[in-house]
Amino acid sequence: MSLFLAQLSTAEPIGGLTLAHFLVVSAVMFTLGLVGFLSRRNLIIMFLCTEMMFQAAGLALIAFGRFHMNHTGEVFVIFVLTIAAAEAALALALVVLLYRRKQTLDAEAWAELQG
Amino acid sequence: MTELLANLVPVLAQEVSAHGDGGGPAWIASVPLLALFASVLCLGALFLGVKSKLPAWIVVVSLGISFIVTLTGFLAWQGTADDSGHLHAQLIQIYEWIGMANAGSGGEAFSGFFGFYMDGLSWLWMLFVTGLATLIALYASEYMEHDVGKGYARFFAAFALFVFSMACLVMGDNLLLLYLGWEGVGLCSYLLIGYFYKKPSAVAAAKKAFIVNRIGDLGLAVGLFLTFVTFETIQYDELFASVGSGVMANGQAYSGTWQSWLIPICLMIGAFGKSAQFPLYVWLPDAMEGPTPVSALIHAATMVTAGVYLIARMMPLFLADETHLALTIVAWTGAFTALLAATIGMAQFDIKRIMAYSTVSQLGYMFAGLGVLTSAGAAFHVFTHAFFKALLFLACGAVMHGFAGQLDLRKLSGLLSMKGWGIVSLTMLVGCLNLAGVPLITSGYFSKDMILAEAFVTPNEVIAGSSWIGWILLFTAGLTAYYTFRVFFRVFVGPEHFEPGDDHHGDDDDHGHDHDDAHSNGHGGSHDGFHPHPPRMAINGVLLILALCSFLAIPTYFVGKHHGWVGGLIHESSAYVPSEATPWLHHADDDHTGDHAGDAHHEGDLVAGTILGQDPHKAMYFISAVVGLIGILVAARLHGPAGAWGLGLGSRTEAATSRADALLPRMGPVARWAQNKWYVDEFYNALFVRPLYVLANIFHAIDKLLVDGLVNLFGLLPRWLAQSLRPSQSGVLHGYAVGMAGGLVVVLVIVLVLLFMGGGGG
Amino acid sequence: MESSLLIWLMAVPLATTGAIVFAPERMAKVLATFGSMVGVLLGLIAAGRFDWADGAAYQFTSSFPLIESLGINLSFGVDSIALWLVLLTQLLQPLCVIGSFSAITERVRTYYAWLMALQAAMIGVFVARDLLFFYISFEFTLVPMYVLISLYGSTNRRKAATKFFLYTFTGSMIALAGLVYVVWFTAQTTGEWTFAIETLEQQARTMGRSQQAWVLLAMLAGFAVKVPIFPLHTWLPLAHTEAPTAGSVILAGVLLKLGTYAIWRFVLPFVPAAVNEYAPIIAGVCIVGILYGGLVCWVQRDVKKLVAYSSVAHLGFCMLGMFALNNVGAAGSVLYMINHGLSTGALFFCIGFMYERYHTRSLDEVGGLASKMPVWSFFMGFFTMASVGLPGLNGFVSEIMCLMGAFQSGAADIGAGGTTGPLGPWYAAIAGTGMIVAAMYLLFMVGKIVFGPLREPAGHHEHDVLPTDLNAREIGVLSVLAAGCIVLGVYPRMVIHNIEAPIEQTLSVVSMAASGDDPASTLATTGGPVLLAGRDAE
Amino acid sequence: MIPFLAQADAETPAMVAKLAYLWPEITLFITTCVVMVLGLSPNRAFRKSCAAVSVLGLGVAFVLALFTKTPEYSLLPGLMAYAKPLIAAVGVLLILMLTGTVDQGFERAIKQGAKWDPLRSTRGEFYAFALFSLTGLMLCATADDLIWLFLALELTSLPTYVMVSISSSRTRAQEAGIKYFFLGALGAAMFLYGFALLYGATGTTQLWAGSAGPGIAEILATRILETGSIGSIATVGLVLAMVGVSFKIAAVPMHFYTPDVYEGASSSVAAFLAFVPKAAGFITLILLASVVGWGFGGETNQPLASGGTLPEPIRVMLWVVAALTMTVGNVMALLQSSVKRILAYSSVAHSGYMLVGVIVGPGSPGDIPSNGIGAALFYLLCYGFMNLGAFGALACLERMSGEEIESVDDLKGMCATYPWIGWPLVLCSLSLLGLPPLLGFAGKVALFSSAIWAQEIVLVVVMGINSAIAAYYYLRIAGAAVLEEPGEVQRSLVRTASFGRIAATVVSGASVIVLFFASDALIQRSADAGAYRPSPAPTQLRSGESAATQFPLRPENSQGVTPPSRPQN
Repeated sequence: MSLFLAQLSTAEPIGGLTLAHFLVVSAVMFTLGLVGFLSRRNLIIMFLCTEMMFQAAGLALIAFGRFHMNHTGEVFVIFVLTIAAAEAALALALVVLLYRRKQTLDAEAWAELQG
Repeated sequence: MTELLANLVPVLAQEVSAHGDGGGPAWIASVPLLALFASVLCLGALFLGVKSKLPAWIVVVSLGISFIVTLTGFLAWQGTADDSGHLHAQLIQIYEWIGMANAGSGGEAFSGFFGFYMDGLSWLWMLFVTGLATLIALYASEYMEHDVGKGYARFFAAFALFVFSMACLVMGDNLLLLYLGWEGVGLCSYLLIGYFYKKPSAVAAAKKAFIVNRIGDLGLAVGLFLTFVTFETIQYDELFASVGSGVMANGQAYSGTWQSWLIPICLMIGAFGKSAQFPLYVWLPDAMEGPTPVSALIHAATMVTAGVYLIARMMPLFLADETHLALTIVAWTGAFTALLAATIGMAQFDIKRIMAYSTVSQLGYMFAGLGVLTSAGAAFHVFTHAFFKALLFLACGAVMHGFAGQLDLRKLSGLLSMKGWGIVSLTMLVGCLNLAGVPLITSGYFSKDMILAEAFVTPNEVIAGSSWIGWILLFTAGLTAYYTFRVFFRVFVGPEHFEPGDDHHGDDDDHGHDHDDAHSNGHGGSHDGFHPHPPRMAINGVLLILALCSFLAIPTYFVGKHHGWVGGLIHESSAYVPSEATPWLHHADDDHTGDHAGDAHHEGDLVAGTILGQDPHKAMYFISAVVGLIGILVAARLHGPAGAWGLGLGSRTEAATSRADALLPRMGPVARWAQNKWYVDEFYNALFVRPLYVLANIFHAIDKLLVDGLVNLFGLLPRWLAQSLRPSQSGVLHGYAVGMAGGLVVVLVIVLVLLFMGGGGG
Repeated sequence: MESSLLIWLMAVPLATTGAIVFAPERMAKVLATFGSMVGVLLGLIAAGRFDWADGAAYQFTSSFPLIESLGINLSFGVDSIALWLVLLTQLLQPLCVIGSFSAITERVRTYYAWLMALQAAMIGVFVARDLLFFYISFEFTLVPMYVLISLYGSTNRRKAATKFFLYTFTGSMIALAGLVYVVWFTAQTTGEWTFAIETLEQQARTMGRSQQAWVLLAMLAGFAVKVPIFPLHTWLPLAHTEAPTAGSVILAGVLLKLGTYAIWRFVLPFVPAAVNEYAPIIAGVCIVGILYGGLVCWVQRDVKKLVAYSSVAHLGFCMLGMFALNNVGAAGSVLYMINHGLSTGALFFCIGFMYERYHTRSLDEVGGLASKMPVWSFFMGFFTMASVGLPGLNGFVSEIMCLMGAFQSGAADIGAGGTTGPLGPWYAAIAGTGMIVAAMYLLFMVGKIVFGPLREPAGHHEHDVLPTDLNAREIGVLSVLAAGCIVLGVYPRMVIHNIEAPIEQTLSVVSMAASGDDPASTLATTGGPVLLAGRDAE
Repeated sequence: MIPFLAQADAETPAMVAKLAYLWPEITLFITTCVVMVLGLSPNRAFRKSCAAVSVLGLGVAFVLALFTKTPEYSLLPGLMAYAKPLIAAVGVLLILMLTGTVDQGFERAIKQGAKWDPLRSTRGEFYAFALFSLTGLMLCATADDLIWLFLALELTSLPTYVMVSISSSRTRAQEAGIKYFFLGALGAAMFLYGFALLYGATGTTQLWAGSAGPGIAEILATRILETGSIGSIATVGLVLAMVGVSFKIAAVPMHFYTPDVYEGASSSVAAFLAFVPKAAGFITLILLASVVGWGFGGETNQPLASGGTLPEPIRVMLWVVAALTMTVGNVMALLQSSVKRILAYSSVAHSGYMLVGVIVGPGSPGDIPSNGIGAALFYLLCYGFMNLGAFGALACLERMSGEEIESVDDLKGMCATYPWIGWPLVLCSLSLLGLPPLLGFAGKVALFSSAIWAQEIVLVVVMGINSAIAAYYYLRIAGAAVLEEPGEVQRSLVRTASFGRIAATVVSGASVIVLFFASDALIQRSADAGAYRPSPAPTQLRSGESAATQFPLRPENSQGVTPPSRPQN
């Protein structure tokens, strides 16, 4: 762990905030998203959780971009957002379709295929 | 094609040209080949369904020619004596049967030729084998006539094959060819014992014979291997030369090595199997399930003497062991077997079985003879025994043939006075006299004496307890005389009486029972309509010839200077026990000429044994005569009919009653035990067969449950694994997500641990 | 000697397969017979043109690239041992075809097509001069056999076929790993990744001891299952029992020999040091197999299963001879391969012919056939005797030579003359008891089924096509095999003489490894292969 | 030869230069647009031409792909030239296979007089999505940048989510769609986070040196030479990315969706799923692994080299994943009765086999048998054909009710009833089993060779045993088709109207034999594709950065003189 923090601490502080802070937030977001995905049963909320995980990555990218003083991270984030949007469109269409079929958004209603 | 043949065949051609002129007449090969040819012809007759006596004539003629060829060869050999009057063994090699030509890395060259080694021993054996086989084939041509057709052809095919095998056994120039003959005669024995294959007892007896023999064969095989690794040859001439030089193939001295006692012991085990010595004798009495000619030829006269032949042939190897361990065992086993079989024989009622046990017993004599270093005596006994035992069996067979298979001595009586049975009865008497060793007039007397006397002559220091063996054999001689004449007195003389047996002739359903009318009425106890059919020409003729032969064997004892004619032949063979090996007998070459007194014992301690202080050879003439006569008299007393034929001692007036029957209860369980063959079969069954069968069943269970079970278990493992993994495929989205996330976490943990613990690499 | 003969040997059955597939159903028999007869002819031509004097060298060689980048070629070539086994295959094939005429009445085309394809694959195993070509053929034999068993077998056929397939396939996958390891090792020293057997032979033996041991284990995993060596045999009785007659014949006659041949061809020369080291253990296992297999035979009630278990015992002798690592044992072993193919194959034919008439193989239901089927009984007895090892017939020669080899091997170490070697007299003596056991179970079988009172299954009615006893076709098939048994029993030198050279060649490798004469092998034992040693030092 | 395919000269802007590699993708993209429009045409003939146009587009793309230039600098310069024609070729068969999947009921209704309603038609989108996905796959092979790679991966997978959902009107298709999509998103989030960390650790998204200076590979290499390690962030990033991408190849622990999705989707789409995302995943995995190289494991850790192993943590991870993947896939398949599920699990298992190649790495340069990447890529090709034939046979037959056949029982006697469908199925399943002389065997030998070369002997044995386990269920499939007699149910099965499917199936079935005998050339090409040639990028030389000077741009031992040492097991 010390190695991990040592790498981070070399970064130039941004108003007292170090890269570590951003990364911790990002990691927390990612974990929250993951936990949410695992614990919630509503399809829409589950989807939102994946979005949160995407955005956690986005946050990390931004922070790294600032850390490395280049714009690659930001460019990446733009594309991530695009993809997220596309996924959102897809997700919503699917969710609507499913709701029409079963009148429920409970993910566990869909467990016919198994084994 | 021609190229193929050209590539494969030259090997054969070269070998023939290289070895074809190896010192003897190649045409002697026609002896086994004629028999083989006859066998093939009979087989052809079998397939073609010949329904005549043709197979018998084929066999009789070809065996007859074989005999003539053998005789011619023998006479020719007799004329090849060198300057010193010695006859050398002839080596005739036809082609290389088995062998590795080049001694490659990690192995040695070896070769087993299809070739013959003809010395006195082989000639002797071949003469009586071919001679007797011809006679017995002739006998069988009549005896087997019930079965004319498939059974008849089958019988003679196996019969001829037997002669072929026996010829290979006896004439073979190496141990491997001997082994071929050895197993070949075993096969024929198997086929012929199982001739009445519908009878489960016959099939079982055949199987038993083969398997028990195989136990002995293993000993022979191991002996063969050991001989080969020790001397790097299995060919007699080379082998005997090596043994004679006392040097093994690896250049070290042979004497005193562990092989020097182990090789004889292994060979001895082989001999025990084939010659029905304790503990492997149990198959021979059962072998009487076969047709009587078979019993006479194979299980009395020839095949069972193969063990004697083997030991006689390998005598140099036996003598090379200075401790004489194997020979001592041979002698003791022989004596013990002789006694054991005689005791059993005394208590049996089936006359063929009595003869069978008597064969075992007489074989015991021969082994004892070999053991006490009188290979000449053993060979002479083989020779005389071949005639009189064949005679006895054939006479019994004639009885069996005539009385629809009746063999129980309690149910037959007074055959001598029945019409047409005179020759059988008289020849039977000749046989009995020989077996009992009636002095002077029987060849059996002389051959037995030779063994008995030598047992006493051979010092106890050389063959441990040799004189004890002599006493045992002497006692057995008395027993032999008793049980032999027990048969004669009960069956052939006395009041006329018979009950026909359950005929078990007849073979295949598809050929007719044209003889049924002859005695089918005899079944069912009453024999009003049953007429015993007395033997005709062929049977009577053969019996007479054999009886004559058994007398003709007497003078041979007195010709030549080496214990008679047979001894002379043995002297010119590997079976000869050289005088260096018998220092106490340096005068033995001419002992019966009476010129051996006063010679100093220049070999120190070893002194020829005596019996009651007398020269055994002289004393034995009297002692054994007395013992034999006592046996006969006891038999007459217990079983003899009233009147002259009972020698005035007997009192029997009915078929089944006698003094002996009255005596039996007083003997307590001993008689019952003897009657039940000392329960040896039961003992073997309990000790070997049952446990082995149980073991086989256990193995079978293990095979199913454990070996295959493990395999199936391994087959099921993936399935079980899958069953246990299956819940993970619950179909629920969350479950999958948990799996993925959990997997990720596990992977991360592993990687981080590796990263911080191992440090290296990434 | 370059020649395309071996290609023809493989191509003819393949072409026959193709012809059968596209020809009408009724032509299948004819085509298969014709194709297999042409095979026999080609086999004879091969035997005629083979230079027997130079039997150790690969002859009729030819080679075509298959996957050159992985060093795989279709290289053909036979030495005299392989040629004998090819001849065995060619001999058995028409017999199997002809022997099946009356047994196979449904899906005839499929049957003969697969039978011919099987022949091609078996030939491929023996003529391969490339390890992977060998392996391809070796594996491909599974498919036709699987089909033959599962389509034309008896009641439990699918299970038997699957077990056969999976068991042998599992083993051979591991063997493949071992073989590729050898290739890798060779590539390390020569820098060339090749599956050519000659090259591999040269290099593989320089592997270190532990490497050799592992490769030995891997190869045995594949080949010992095929042989099968106890305790890897349990697929065999099942497969034999369920297979159709010709299937059993080929299984016993040739397919099992693929395992023994592979062990001879690859295990011995590739890992000689390990072979020397572990030969006692392998031989011990073989001996257990001989006795165990024999005793299990004795209590079988199904005659086909009995003969199947007898194969376990018999091939135990064969492997014992091979692992005696001397010329007598090896010659006996090779001879055993041929002899077992003839006599056991014939026994399966006999049983098959009986089964066609009675539809049972149970010793409890049928017996005493000597009175009903004398000709059949004659052959049954004859081949039983060949199997028992009766001198004068083929089985004896190979059995006695295997035992003699085992006996000799190592006898010198205890002062008995003979030679040094891994085994010793005790091995032969104990294995020799297998001869007694063989007599026990085989005579038990004959005693039950041939002799004794006639027993026929209840409700048995005469076969509508076949006569009570064998017909001329069946007699013909059995006669050919019987003639083979006699010829090889009376004049085995015909084979032995011609296989001495290759045996000598292989054994010299093995014995060099045993004595440590091979310079490369001593180096390998100390420091691993040259290149690796160099690299490790960097 | 073809002017616009020529290599851009020095003055050409980088983006424009890159276009030179993208002609197949561009062709596909244009085709996609055309197909999308055609699918909406009220004219039936136009609508029906969607498949033909797609195939045509793929054909053109294939031809163009054959002329793909080897990039001036790339860690795996041959990859593109190999992957693109392969993708186009298999793509043709996949499109043929997809014909007749959607809109069947709707078209029938139109025939019976229903009104054309563009909102109800999915045909255009369906083909378009398939082509998009194939385009994404090709772009994966072209990728030299994490952003590019991310986009390509998403382009590959997003359309497949839709394809699964609309492939069948049954609820199961929707269920499959939802599972696939949600779990796919989860996986995507993982590798995205991994990419972010990789970027964070190196400050660049370029995989290797390019116009913007040294890439991730060079920076990590420098770091290894300096500190002996790529650092924990990069490691975690790599691991996250690899695990996330494992979803695409259906490797444990990301495999759970596979059987459900394949079963729910129609057989044709399942065939598509078994190849396209898997190929994308493998290409990504290979690219990710290549940035650290296979030069580790000896006494000296040599970055950007081959002949050793991956860094130990990553090797262990992939090792465990590969072993588990094969085992789980094969054992789970044993229990199944649905052929689609069997093939799904077999697809999992085959990913495990191919992972062995990735673990092994490119081996010693110029030594084809040692090239694990080449073997994996070759196996991918083999798998593409075998898998197509197997799924294709299922797609060719349906019940009278119009349902696709699915269970093993449905296959009974297929070789007798429909030999042209049955035999390809048998051949393909035996090839999947790895039986010689079929294509799968060649693939397996290549994998075995490389794995033995890399001394991954335990893995080889695991693979061997797994092949044996797999034999059981492949035999079940082949056995049912060849050996069993067709019953009533099986005789009542009818062929689907789609000719394309049968063509694709027959071609696949034939190719597993034909390509076996042509496998030499294919293996050579795949070995070229897997050749690992790190070399200095021109920009790096110009920039004169310390990292670049310290970095051994042409390591002596990567030139094939002496392969680096590797541990002796």
